[in-house]
Amino acid sequence: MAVMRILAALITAASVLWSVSQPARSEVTPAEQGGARPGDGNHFSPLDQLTPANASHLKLYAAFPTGSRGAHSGAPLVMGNMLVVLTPFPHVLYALDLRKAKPEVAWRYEPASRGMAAGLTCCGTGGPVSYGNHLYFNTVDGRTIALDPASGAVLWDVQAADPALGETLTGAPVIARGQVVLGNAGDDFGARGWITARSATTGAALWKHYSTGPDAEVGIGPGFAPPYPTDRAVDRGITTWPPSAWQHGGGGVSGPILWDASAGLLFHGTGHPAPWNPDQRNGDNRWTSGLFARDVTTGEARWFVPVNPHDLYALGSTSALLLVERDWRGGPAPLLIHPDGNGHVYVLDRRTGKVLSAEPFIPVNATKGFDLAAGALVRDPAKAIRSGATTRGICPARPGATGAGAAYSPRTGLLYIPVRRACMDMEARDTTFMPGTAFTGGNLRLSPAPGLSAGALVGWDIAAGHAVWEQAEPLPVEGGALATAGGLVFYGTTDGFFKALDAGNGVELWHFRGSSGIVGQPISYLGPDGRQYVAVLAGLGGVPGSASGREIDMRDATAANGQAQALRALPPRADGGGMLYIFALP
Amino acid sequence: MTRGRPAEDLRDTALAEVELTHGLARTWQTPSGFWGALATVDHKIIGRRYIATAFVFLALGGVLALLMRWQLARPESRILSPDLYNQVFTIHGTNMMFLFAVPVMEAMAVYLVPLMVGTRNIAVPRLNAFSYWMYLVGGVLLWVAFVLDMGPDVGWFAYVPLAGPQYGAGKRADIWAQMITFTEISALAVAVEIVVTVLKQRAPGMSLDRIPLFVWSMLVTSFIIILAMPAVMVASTSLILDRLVGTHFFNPAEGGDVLLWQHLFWFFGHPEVYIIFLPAVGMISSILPTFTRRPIFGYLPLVLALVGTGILAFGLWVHHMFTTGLPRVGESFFTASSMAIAVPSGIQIFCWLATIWYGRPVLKTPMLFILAFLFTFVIGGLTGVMVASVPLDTQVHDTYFVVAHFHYVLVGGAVFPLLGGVYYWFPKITGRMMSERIGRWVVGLLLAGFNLTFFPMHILGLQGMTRRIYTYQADMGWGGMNLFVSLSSLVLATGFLLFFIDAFRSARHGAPAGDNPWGAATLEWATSSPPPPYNFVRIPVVESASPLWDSPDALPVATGLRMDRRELLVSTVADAVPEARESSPGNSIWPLWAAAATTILLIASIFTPWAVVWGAIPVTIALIGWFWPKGTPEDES
Amino acid sequence: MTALRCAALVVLALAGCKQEERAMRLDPPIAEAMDAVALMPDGIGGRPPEVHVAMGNPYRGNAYQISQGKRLYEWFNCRGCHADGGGGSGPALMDGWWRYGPDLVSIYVSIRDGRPNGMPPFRDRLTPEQIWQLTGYIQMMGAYSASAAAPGRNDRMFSRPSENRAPAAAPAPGQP
Amino acid sequence: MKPGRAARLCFLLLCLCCAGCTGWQSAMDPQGPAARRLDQLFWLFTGTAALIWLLVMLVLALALLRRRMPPEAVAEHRSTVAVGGAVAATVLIITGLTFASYLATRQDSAGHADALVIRVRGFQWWWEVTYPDAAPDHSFLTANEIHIPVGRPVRIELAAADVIHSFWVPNLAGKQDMIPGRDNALTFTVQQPGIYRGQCAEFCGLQHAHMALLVVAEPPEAFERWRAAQLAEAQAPRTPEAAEGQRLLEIKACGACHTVRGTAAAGTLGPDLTHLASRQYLAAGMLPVTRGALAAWIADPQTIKPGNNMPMVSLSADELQALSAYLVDLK
Repeated sequence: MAVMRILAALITAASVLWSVSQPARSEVTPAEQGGARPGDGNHFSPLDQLTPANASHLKLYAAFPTGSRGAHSGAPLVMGNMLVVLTPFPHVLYALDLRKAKPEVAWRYEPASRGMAAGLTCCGTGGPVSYGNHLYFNTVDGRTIALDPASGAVLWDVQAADPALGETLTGAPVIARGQVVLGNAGDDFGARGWITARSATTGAALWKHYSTGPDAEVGIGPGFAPPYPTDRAVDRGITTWPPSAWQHGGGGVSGPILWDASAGLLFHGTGHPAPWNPDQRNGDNRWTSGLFARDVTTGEARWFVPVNPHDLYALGSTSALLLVERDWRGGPAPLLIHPDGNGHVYVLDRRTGKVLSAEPFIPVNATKGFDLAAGALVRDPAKAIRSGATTRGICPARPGATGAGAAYSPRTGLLYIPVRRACMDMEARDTTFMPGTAFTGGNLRLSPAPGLSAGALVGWDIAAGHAVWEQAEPLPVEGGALATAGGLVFYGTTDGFFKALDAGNGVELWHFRGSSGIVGQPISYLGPDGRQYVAVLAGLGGVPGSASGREIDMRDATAANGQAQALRALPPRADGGGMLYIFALP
Repeated sequence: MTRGRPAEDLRDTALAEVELTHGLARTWQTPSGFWGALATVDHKIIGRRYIATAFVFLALGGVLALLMRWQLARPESRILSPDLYNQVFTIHGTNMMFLFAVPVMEAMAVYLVPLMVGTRNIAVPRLNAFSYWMYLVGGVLLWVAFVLDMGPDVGWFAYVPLAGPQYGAGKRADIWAQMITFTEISALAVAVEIVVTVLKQRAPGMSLDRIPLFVWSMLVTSFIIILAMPAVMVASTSLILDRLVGTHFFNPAEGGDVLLWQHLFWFFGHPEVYIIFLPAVGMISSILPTFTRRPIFGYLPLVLALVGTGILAFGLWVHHMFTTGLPRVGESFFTASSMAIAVPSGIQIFCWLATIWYGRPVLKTPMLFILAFLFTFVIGGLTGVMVASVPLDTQVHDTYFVVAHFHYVLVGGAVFPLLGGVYYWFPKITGRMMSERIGRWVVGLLLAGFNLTFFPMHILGLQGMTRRIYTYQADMGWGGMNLFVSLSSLVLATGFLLFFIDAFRSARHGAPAGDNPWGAATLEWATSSPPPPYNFVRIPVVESASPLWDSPDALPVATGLRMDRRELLVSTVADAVPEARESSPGNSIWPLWAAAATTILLIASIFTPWAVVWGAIPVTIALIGWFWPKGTPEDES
Repeated sequence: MTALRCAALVVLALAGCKQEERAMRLDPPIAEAMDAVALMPDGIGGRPPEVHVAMGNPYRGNAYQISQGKRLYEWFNCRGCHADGGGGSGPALMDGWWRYGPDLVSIYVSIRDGRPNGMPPFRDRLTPEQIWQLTGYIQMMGAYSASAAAPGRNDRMFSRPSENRAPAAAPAPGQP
Repeated sequence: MKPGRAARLCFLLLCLCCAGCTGWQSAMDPQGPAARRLDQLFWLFTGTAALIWLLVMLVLALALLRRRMPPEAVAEHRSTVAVGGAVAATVLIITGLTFASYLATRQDSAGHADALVIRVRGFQWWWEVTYPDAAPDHSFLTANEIHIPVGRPVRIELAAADVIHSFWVPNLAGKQDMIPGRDNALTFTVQQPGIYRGQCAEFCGLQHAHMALLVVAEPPEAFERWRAAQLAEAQAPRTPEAAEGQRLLEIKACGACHTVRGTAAAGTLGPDLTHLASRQYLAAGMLPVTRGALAAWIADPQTIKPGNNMPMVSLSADELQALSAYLVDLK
């Protein structure tokens, strides 16, 4: 057991989400994680030079304009002495040389873009990842590209998703056992969700499994052991839908994909079923809005947990996932932590998928608590959605109480959840499926949850199942959090602040005000000079970005699916351009 | 009853007959010329205009009915496009209800009530003039819109959401709603005038139990109007607000309710039927004694039946909504109340039968119309009992059965007595008799044409023919009967045509009528035909319910009114004891200007809600002009 | 006097006919001719087809056609990206700012052929007549003064003041 | 009184006509207990009404024709009693009829546990019919034609998608409105297999006249066969021409509004066409489903049903041929 724990600690330490850094470190990294974005989703950096004691001295070290006005939602990547930044669609990939006094562009790569994909997505893209000597990234218009990090030369370039069908790639790929694993987005366009693995060396397709449809296509076979018995029936991906509805049923794999090397498993969530209007898709709508564990070599499903079955509010289940090793109620257990858009932190035993606890981290009225035996939330019938009717005051609001950016620090044992605290009025309307056009059938009006600020960063005690502290924000926190071994939590806010909190008690120690809102994921890395740096991409773009610009007319309460209203307090954008900020101690 | 007053130069007590009539005529006359005609407040002139206008609308509505019958005569006929057909049936219904049936009854009252209660002019006569202009504009608005291909096409009931902002494109439904506003304003104005006239201006001695039954019926009708019309005004205003300002009264997605419209509309719409029907039965009760040569049987039960109908009228609007899915208890309640209305109707019919039984019937044209009324209305009343039953209504609602039913009630129950009334009072209004010979043809053609047209519709309805369809398919098997109905409607139309011809001809060339050609008993026959501008030289005093029969030689009169000023006698509500002389307003052009300003406001508000703000300015100016103090001396008690 | 009244009536009649006429069927040759728009080389602005002019701009200022356009806007998923005119992943349509110009032809072509930044083509989903109806509605949405033919609110959740209440005006710079 | 007599004669003649009335959309040819009770109630009311009318007319005739006596007060007093008696009789009759109405529908309001539930939604101007099922993939959509098994209670759940419509199949039951924002339902049982026609009974706009539906009552086995057939995906094209038709359906505007399960056409704005040819009529009762009628309808829907929401899609003669060949095969 001890060996296991040491190994786990090593993995954690080396991995690092956003941290990878010096060559010395990457040598101890297991080959499979090859210094690439590690698969545990913890957003934890083992670096400890920055501490609560010196955080207030942090200074801007460098700023690099990306030249894009889109939503900079990804994370930069540090690979060797290179810092790689992928700008929003239409993409440009910049490789910055960190050995210079100030980062300089070593090379840039601009893939050809299919403009029509811009209409299919609102909110940016994932970051690049590295594996071995290669650099991989997804483009919104559906391509996965492998580059030589030294020169920027293309190694392979495949069209993995078809924008004509409404499919896009908005998440970062994950590298697992020599495979590039990626999933599509496009639930709002009725694109059928899938996850696929391609060879890291050639880009050749290895396997592809869907989130709806017959068992064979979903990857459900003899090895599938769902924790709740209803899902043991055959072809639930068909029988839980009206006839043929699964063919354009959504369930995209646009959220994080985790890689547990020790178990050889991939974990991922699936997006919401399409359309939003639940009356047009009666049934449980398997396998959307739930969590999958899949075998890495075949993609076969091991278990599935429905998080939001028959997802009334189209929340999906693609928010943050974290692999956490810690004691659970008396003994060590491999846990999967999932703060979901429905406002609950799910704690699962990742070997079986059994839900160990689910506690709300924001005020919720759409459901009335979690039934552990059934493994499901108890819905409030007063908040049901019916086609043609308006349901008022549903909390939390779509797109969900949190995004993909939660962080976990093994030092404090706390989970750091960036939170949106909005409620909504939702009206479901019949809609018709036309490939490439929005397939939603819902109108939303958002407003801040009564009596609360619209956003917050919540420090959550996993074992106790409640918040320890929270840092209130006037606007929803759209970006990710980063926890560091030095005892800090970094996150950016929609109104343009980049903050450092004391990871233990949530006290704000330092902040920086940038020129644009931050929806990106911060990283921390050890520079070639041995100093610890913190980097984040700023740039709102997308929905929040347009709300402060000309593209949205605020007189329409349903503009941008109602989110424009939630962002009413957003100050006008002084400079909409994206920036890479790097901070360090002077 | 002669009131002792200190002699004064210009009072009727002090003057000779010739001098008095001259003086009165000078005081009450309508100046000749264009502006004089526009400024008049004489209830008889306005009443005549009202009646004539209403009959013009009847004729126009009848033409639309024939158009519909033309279209429906054959299956899959393409004479009218669906768009035009929808406008046609909407305007037919709207026109007949709002521009003919209600106004014509009120028009008859405007003309007759002051004469029947023995006063010189209707109360608030300028409002009366104003109400006519509003009515005229409302009607013209509807018809001009129709001619311009922007006539309402949502049915006279204008159910939301079809008439709402989303499904009623353009200004068509707005025109309907504003037309409602015009006619409601005019109807409410007349109702107020009649209530005041009846309650406060009755001739001395005309206590409540001596009021002619037509006046009673108009009093009850006016109260129904005052209580029911606001509901439809609220409804149509809400509709306009929904359509033009974007309120959500009828939007279920924002907490509004589609059925709210139906409740509001029928809370008015059902009493509306009695607003049309009660004056008609009042006419019958007033005509019948003349042609049976005896006082009406059961005066008190008849009055109670009128009042009872008036009260019950507000308790059964839901029977228009039996298929909307109401709770069962509610359905049973409204079934019971809807059927209960048959009781007062029954009382009236039995009393009339008894009157005929004990009288000596004289089968002149007005009497023939009453017999035609009894023949058809009883059928309509009985089918009314059928549609009052929830289970039966679920089968016949919105079918031709209902079309047949309400035409039996409205044409049989109201138009026949009305035409009888026209034949009866025509000599009073014009001084000439209508032709008795043509009159008999008219009754015959109307009765036969009506029953042949509308009776088969009962069966068509039961065979599944729904209302408001612009055509039907040949394999439905409705073709034969529809053709029969369409041909019969020509007979009916011929009857109406003959009536109009007779009326036109008689107005010029009819035999001159004396003051009281029928030998009737009520006060309107106590003056000349047509009556002078001041109605009565001296205000008669009433000592019985049939004053002209009980004092055949000369009525006692009340005196003491001045002749150089427009003075009326104001009497107490119950016993009609004179209590004051009051001056009645003289001719004024301001009601016309006020109507013009209101018209601008209402019509412009179809296009922009700001019209309500800016339009208020001319309305205010017109009203200031209207009410500007004239320095006339205070009323004397 | 009479002549004046007649003239006024005629003017009113013409206005009324144009605004309230309900043409439900476009002859196929006319429909085809309606599709022949001449677009400027840069894809912005152009000349409407001659038949459109000859028919007196039937899709502009006609209440029925505009309300048909509004229904198509609902039915053909325009809301998914443009919301109720306020925009989303697609630009706002009610703010009076036009990426490709405010004229009918630009809007028509945007719908029919799509635009490079994400607007899909509706050529194979709508007939020319329907595209014209939609064009008329969308142009009205972003016009600076409310037309008398503008539709009222829909029977659905409130999103914004209805078209006949809210002529588009560019929101003040630096809003909200 | 001649015209009156003529009308009376007419009335009798028409009554005779009625007795022989049968129709596939007629309240006078009831085919289930609910409609039959209404029919009995109707005749009860009609009989009573006819009797009353004849009585009134008789009294009227006597009153007009009787020999006159000098007026006497005693007779008037007696007549007060007579009138009072008539009024009392009216009250009694009305009370009786009210109770009869109440009793007639009492059974209908009782719940039926084993009722077959069908959801019908009214659109301008057609009917969407859903057969829900506990297993969502066993539910399916069709349009304008409702199949029901005989002998089993059927509960029709009614809703409206746009304006108010009213569901009325007179041979089977009374009508019930379909109102936006409200839920209504209608329960009835049919005992005779047969085809019954219904029509929208609430004015709903331009094509209110052409909004018909058929109720096909069939033996339970036949119903189950039909149901199973409806659940299947669309018939694959069997000829090259039909295959071309399917391709056209997918690439032309058709697929944006109509669904044909098993093809790329997945629109939900218009009726589901997956089993179009299994239905008897097209366009809510306007045209029979034949290849010619299909071609005519697609070529020019606005002439056949002016104002309906189906646009005139420009197609060549060959394309029309192919499309109609495909559609007429969608059994």
